[in-house]
Amino acid sequence: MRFHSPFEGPWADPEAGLFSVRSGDWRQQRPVANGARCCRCGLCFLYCPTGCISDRVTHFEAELEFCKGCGLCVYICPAAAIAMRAEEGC
Amino acid sequence: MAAPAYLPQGAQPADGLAPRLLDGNKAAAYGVLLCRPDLIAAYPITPQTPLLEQLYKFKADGRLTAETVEVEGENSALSAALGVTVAGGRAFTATSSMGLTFMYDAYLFASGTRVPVVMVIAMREQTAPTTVSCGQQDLMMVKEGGWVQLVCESCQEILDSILVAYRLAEDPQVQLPVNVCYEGYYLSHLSEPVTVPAQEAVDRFLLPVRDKRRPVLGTEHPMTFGTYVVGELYAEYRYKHCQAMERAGGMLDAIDGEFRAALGRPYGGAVEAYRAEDAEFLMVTMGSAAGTLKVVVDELRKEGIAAGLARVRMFRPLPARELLGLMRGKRAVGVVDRSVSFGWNRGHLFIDVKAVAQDLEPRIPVVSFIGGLAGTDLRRDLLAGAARTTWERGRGRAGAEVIWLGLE
Amino acid sequence: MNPTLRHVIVGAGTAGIAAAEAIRKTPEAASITLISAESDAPYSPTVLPHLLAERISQRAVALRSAEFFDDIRCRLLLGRSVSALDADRRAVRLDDDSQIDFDRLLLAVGSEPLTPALDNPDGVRCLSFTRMTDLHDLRARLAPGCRVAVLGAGLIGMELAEALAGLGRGLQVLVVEQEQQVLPRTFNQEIAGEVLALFRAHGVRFQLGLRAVALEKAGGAVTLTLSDQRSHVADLVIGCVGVKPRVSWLAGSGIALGRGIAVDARMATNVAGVYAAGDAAEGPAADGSAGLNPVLPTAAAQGRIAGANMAGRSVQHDGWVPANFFNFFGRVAVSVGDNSAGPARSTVDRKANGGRGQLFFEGERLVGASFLGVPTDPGALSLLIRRRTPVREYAELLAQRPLEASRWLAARLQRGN
Amino acid sequence: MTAGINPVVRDTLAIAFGACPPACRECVKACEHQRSLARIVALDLPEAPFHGAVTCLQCSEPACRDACPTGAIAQDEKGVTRLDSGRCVGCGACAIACEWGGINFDFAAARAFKCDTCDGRPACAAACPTGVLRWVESAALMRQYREPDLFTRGASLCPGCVAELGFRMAFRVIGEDAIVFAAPGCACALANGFGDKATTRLPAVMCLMTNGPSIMTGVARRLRQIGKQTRCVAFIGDGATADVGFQPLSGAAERGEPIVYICYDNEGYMNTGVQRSATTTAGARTMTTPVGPHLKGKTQAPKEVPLLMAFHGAAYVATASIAYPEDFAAKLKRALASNDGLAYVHLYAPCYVGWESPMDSVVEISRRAVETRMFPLWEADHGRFRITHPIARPRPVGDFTRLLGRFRHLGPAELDALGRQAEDRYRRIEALSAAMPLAEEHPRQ
Repeated sequence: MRFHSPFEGPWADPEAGLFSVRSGDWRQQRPVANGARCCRCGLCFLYCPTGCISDRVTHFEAELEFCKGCGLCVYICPAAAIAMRAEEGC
Repeated sequence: MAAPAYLPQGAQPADGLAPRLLDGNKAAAYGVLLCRPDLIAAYPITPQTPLLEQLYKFKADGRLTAETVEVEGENSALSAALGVTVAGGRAFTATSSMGLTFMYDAYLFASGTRVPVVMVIAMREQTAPTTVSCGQQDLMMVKEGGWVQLVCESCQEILDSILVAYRLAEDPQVQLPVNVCYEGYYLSHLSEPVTVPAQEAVDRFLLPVRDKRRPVLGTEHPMTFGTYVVGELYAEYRYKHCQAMERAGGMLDAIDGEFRAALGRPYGGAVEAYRAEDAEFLMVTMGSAAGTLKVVVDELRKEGIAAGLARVRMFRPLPARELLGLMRGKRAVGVVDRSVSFGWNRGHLFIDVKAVAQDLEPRIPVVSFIGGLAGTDLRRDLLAGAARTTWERGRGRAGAEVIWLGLE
Repeated sequence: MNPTLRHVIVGAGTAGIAAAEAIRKTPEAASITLISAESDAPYSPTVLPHLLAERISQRAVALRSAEFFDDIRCRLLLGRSVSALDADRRAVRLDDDSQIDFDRLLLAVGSEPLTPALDNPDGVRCLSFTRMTDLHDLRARLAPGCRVAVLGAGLIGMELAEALAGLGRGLQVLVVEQEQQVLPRTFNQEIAGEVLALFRAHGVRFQLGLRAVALEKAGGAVTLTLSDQRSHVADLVIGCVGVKPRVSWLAGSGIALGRGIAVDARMATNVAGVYAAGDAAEGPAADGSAGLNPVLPTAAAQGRIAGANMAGRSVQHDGWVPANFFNFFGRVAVSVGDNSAGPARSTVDRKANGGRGQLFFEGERLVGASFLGVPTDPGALSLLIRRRTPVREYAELLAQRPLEASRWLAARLQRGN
Repeated sequence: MTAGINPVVRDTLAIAFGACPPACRECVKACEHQRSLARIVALDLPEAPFHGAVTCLQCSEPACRDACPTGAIAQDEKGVTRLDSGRCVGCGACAIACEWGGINFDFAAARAFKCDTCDGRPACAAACPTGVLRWVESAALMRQYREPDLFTRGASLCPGCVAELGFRMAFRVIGEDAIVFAAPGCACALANGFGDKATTRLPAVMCLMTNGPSIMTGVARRLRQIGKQTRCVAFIGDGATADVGFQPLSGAAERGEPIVYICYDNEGYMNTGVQRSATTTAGARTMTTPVGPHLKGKTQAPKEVPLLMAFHGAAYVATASIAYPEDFAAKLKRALASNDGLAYVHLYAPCYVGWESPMDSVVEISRRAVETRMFPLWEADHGRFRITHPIARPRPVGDFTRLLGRFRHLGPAELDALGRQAEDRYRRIEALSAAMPLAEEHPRQ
C-alpha cells in the first residue's frame, strides 16, 4: 500500500508546507501600487484579506501569486496610492 | 484453593484483594478510577447515571484527580472527552440509548479521526416508543460507527473490560475509540462480588497515556487535527481504519494474556466458547443472557443433547474467524438477540453470524431468536426452548428463520 | 543582484540626487558615485535669481546636507568634470584622465547656456546666468546705478529681470526679446501682456520683437544694437536666450543623441546600463512626443525613475507636461500644458478674484491652462492634462475656482472615478 | 522579517473622499486656528456637486521634496514631509511636482507651505464633526497586529472576504501561543487543512458544527492540567454559534470554560449558498427568505447572541468590527486576558456575496453598521457593560441599507421598522451601560 499520510487519522503537519490554492489565478483585476505616493501607513497590509501584501520598504505591494483582486487595498488606502487595473482577457 | 464461583473459569484473584459487592455501574466506575483518566465528561441518562454519580463521589472523596465536566448534553460529553484525548490526555465518558444517538455526529467524528476515547454504553432500548428498559438496540444503532465494541457478561468483566478498553484503544497499532457495553439493569444495577484490582497491578498493565505514541495537539509541535479530506486520501484513511479494526480484533487475545499475567483473570479472547468443541449445535449470544444460556447448555448436556455456546465478547470488529471455527462441524446455530434489525426483521447478531456461516460447507441452518426487549427477562425456559429448536433444526426439522421468544 | 554593482551618476543636480536616493531605496547593496563638475555643494540653478534678490542666503540653498550623502552611502566627487564615456569598457574618464568604472551610469549632466548670436567685434563679455559662478561674477560687477541688458524674456531672463528690478540701488533693467511678447513659450499674449505691464510698473524696460545684433565697447560701457538698428547703452549684458543639453562631449561615444540624450520611458539610453535624466534627457512627453523639458519637477521625476530602474526596479515615466510657476512682484503666474490657441481648440478665458484664468481644450480634454494672480494648483492641472481628462463640462468651475476644482478633478482621477 | 513590524510604518490622516457635508469647513477653521494658514483645503463645490477635503498625505517618496531647489522640503525621521519656510524661495516647483493637492501657496509671503500633521495631533481630524477625517494611528495598530500571519495565503475564500480578513487580523493579535478551533463554514478553509497538508502553522482543530466549545473544553482543561498558558480560540460562524451549535456554547459559557470564542457573524449560511440564520437581520433577502408576492425577506429580528452570552455567565463579551481595528485588537486582548471564564467576541462580518454589495465594500458596510447603530460596539466584563464606540448622532438607517442589495425590496415603512430595531438595540445596551457600568477604560495592554 502506498500511503500519503504518515498518520492513522486526518492530522496534518505544517512543517511539510502549507496547503494553498493559487488564488491569484482567480483575479480579474490587479492592484498596482504607486510606490512614490504610498504614505506607508500599512493599512493595505492590515486589511488584505489574503495577507498577501508585503513591505517593499519604499511602499507596500501585493504578491500576485495569491492576490485575488478584491480591491479592498484600494478602498482602504488613504493616499489613493493603489489602483486596480483589469487583467488581460478579463 | 478453589476460585470463587463468580470468577470466570480458572481465574484466581491475583492481588489477593477480597471481592466486594458492586453493581455493574459501580464496577465500571472502579475500572475508570483505576485507569487514571485525565477528564471525565458525561451527561446523566438512565441507566448509566449511577456510574456517573459514583465517579463524582470518587472525585468528591479525592480519589479521582480527573477533570470533570458537567456537560449540557451527550454530544458535548463525547466532544470534551475527545478534546482532552487529542491534546494527549485520557478521557472517559458513558451514555445510554437516546444519549448515544444524540452524540451520533461526535461518535462518528471520534472514530473517523481515530481518537482513542473509552465510553461505556449502559445498553438500553432505543426510543420510541419511550422506555428506559434494558435492550441492546442502542448499541445496534452505532454498530457501523467505526468503534471497537466490547460486550460484557458480568460486573467483574465490566471492570476488567474498562482496563482492556484503554489498553486496546491507546495501542499505537489500534488508535480507535472503544465502547464497553453492558445491559442496563441486568448488569448496571445487578450487584455481584467484584474483585477490584490493586492500582499498581493496573498501572503495570496499562501504561500511562504519555508513553503512547500518537500525534498530540499543542504548541510544541503544532499540527492540524481533523483535516478536510477528499479522494484517494479519504480512501486511505478508511483503509487504515479497517486495518486498525482488524488489528484490534487480533490483539484482544494477546491483551487477554497480558491481563491474565497482570491481574490473574483470563478471558477467552474475542469469543468465549462454552462447551462448544464437541457440541452438535451452537447457541450464539452476547451480554448477560450468556449466563443463563450456559445453564441451559449444562442442562441439555445432562439430557444427552450436545449443546454448546459461543459468547461474543467483541462485537466490533466481528470475530468472524473465531465464530467460523466454532461453527464448523455443527449441525445448526441459534442466535439470541436483544435487538431487531428493521428490514431484515431479524436480530443484528444473527445477521452477522449468518453472513459468517455462508463460508461453511455444507450449509447449516441458522435461526434468529429475538427476545428480552424492553427489559423482559430472557428466562431459562425461553432460552432452553430456543436451544431445543436449534437442535431440532440441525436434525432436519423445518421452521421459521426468526422466532420471537415469548411472543410465539 | 550583484552586491558590488557600481552606480555612477554624472551631475549632482536635482535629477542626479533623486536618482542616487532611488538607488539607495532598493534593499540590495550597491555603490553610488556622484560626480559634479562644480565645486559648490550640489545646488539647483533655479535658486540663482533668488540668491541675487537676496531672498535667501547661499548657505540655505544646498539641495542636501553633507550628512545626507553619507547617510545614503554616496561618494560625492565635487569639481571633477567628466570628459569622455567609454561605453564598451563601461567607464567614464575624468578631466584628470582618471577613470571610473561603472555597471550602471546615469547622465544627469544638465544644460549649458546658448550664446546669443550677435556681432561682437570687441569681444565684449556677455554674461550668462546658469551657474553659481555666473552669480558671483554678476554680483561682482553689479555696481549701483548699473544699466543691465538682459537678452531674452524667457524663464531665466524674466526671473533675472525681476530679481534685478527688486534690488533697487538705481539699477536700470532692459529686456530684449525677439518675440512680440514676454515668456513666449509659456503664456499666450493676453497673460504675457499682463505680466509685461507688471514688470513695466516696476521700472523694467522692454524691447519686444527685436533681436540683439551687435555689441560694441563704448568707453566703460557697452552699446547694444538691436535689429531695428537702434542702440542702447548698457554696463552689463546678460545672455538669457536659452539653454541646450550639455552633451557635446558624448559625440562618438555610441550614445544616441538628438537635441539631447535620447531616452525611453525608463530613462534608458540606447546603450544598455546607461541612463539619462534631467535637462539633458530627451524623454517622452505626456503627449507621446519626445523632447526636452528642462524644469525641476521633470528633472526630479526622471531622476527618480532612472535611479529605480538602475537599481533593478522597473518603472516608467508617464511623460512630462510643460509647467511653470512664477512669482513676479508678489503676483503668481502659472502655466501648464500647451497654452496656444489652435484651430481645433476652444478657450475659456475668465477674470476672477482680481486675476485671470485661461483654459484650453481639445474637445472635452484639457490641454493647457494659465492663471495669473489666482490661487491654483499646477500639479493637479498637470495631472488632468497628462491624463487627457475630459473635463470640459467643468470648464467654468475650473476657471472660477481653479484651486478647488482642479484638486477635486485630480483626486477623482487618481481614485479612478 | 514581517512587513507589519517595519518601524517606518506611520500614522496617517484618512479622509473619506468626498464624504463631507456641504459647507462644513470645520477642518479648515481648526487648521487656521492652529496654524494661521490652513494646510487643508475644503473642496466645497456645490456646483459639481462635490464636498470633500484635501491635504498632504505624506508620500513616502515626495515629489515636492525631490523638486525643491533649495532643500527646503525634507522628510523627518517619522516620514513626515516638512517644509522649512525660511529656505523657501517661492519658486513653486513643489506645487508643480505634487499632483495630490498637498502644497499650498501663501501669496502674501510668496512661500509654499504644507501639512506636517501637527506632529501627529492634527487639529483638523479632531475638529471633524462627521468622522470623514480620521487620524489613524497605524503605527500603533501595526504594533498591535505585529505577529506574523500563520495562515496559508492561498485560501479558497471569496476575494475580499471579511471572514478571512477578520481571521487573519484576530490571530495576528492573538499570536502563536494559541490553538485555533474552526467549524464548517467559510472561514474554516484557513484552519481545517486539506488532506495531509495544514493550512495554518498554529495547532488547529476542525470541529463539527455542534461541538466546537465542547472539544475546546476538553483541550483547555488538558492544557490547564499540564500547566500550559496556551489559549484555545475558536473562530466560528454564526450558524454554528447561534443555531445548531448554540447548546454547547451555552454549556461552555455556563460552566465558565476558559476559552475564547470568536463568532464571525455573516448573518447566514454563506458557505452553503446564503440561507438565513438566527442572526440574519430582519427584512434581509436570503435563499430561504426570498422576496416574492408572499414573502419579503426574513420576518424575524436577529437573535442577539452577544447579549445572550453576556447574560450567560461569560467572563467577557464584546462586539467588534473590522472597521475599528484598534477596538477589535483591544477587545481580543481583553478576551485573552480574562482567564476566569468564557470570553466571547462577536465580529461583524459582512458577506458581500450574500448581502449583495460590491467586492471591496466590506469595510464600508462594517463602518456604516456602527454609524447607523445597526451594530453597536460594546463590551461586557462579568456582566458590566460599556459602549466602546458611542454613536451620539446616528446616521439614518438608509445610509446602511442602501449599500446592500439584500434590502433593496424594503419600503419606507420596513426601513423605519429596521431603524427602530437598531435604535432599540442601541438603547438597550446604553441602558445596561448606565445601570451596570463597566469602569471607563481598561488599562491599555
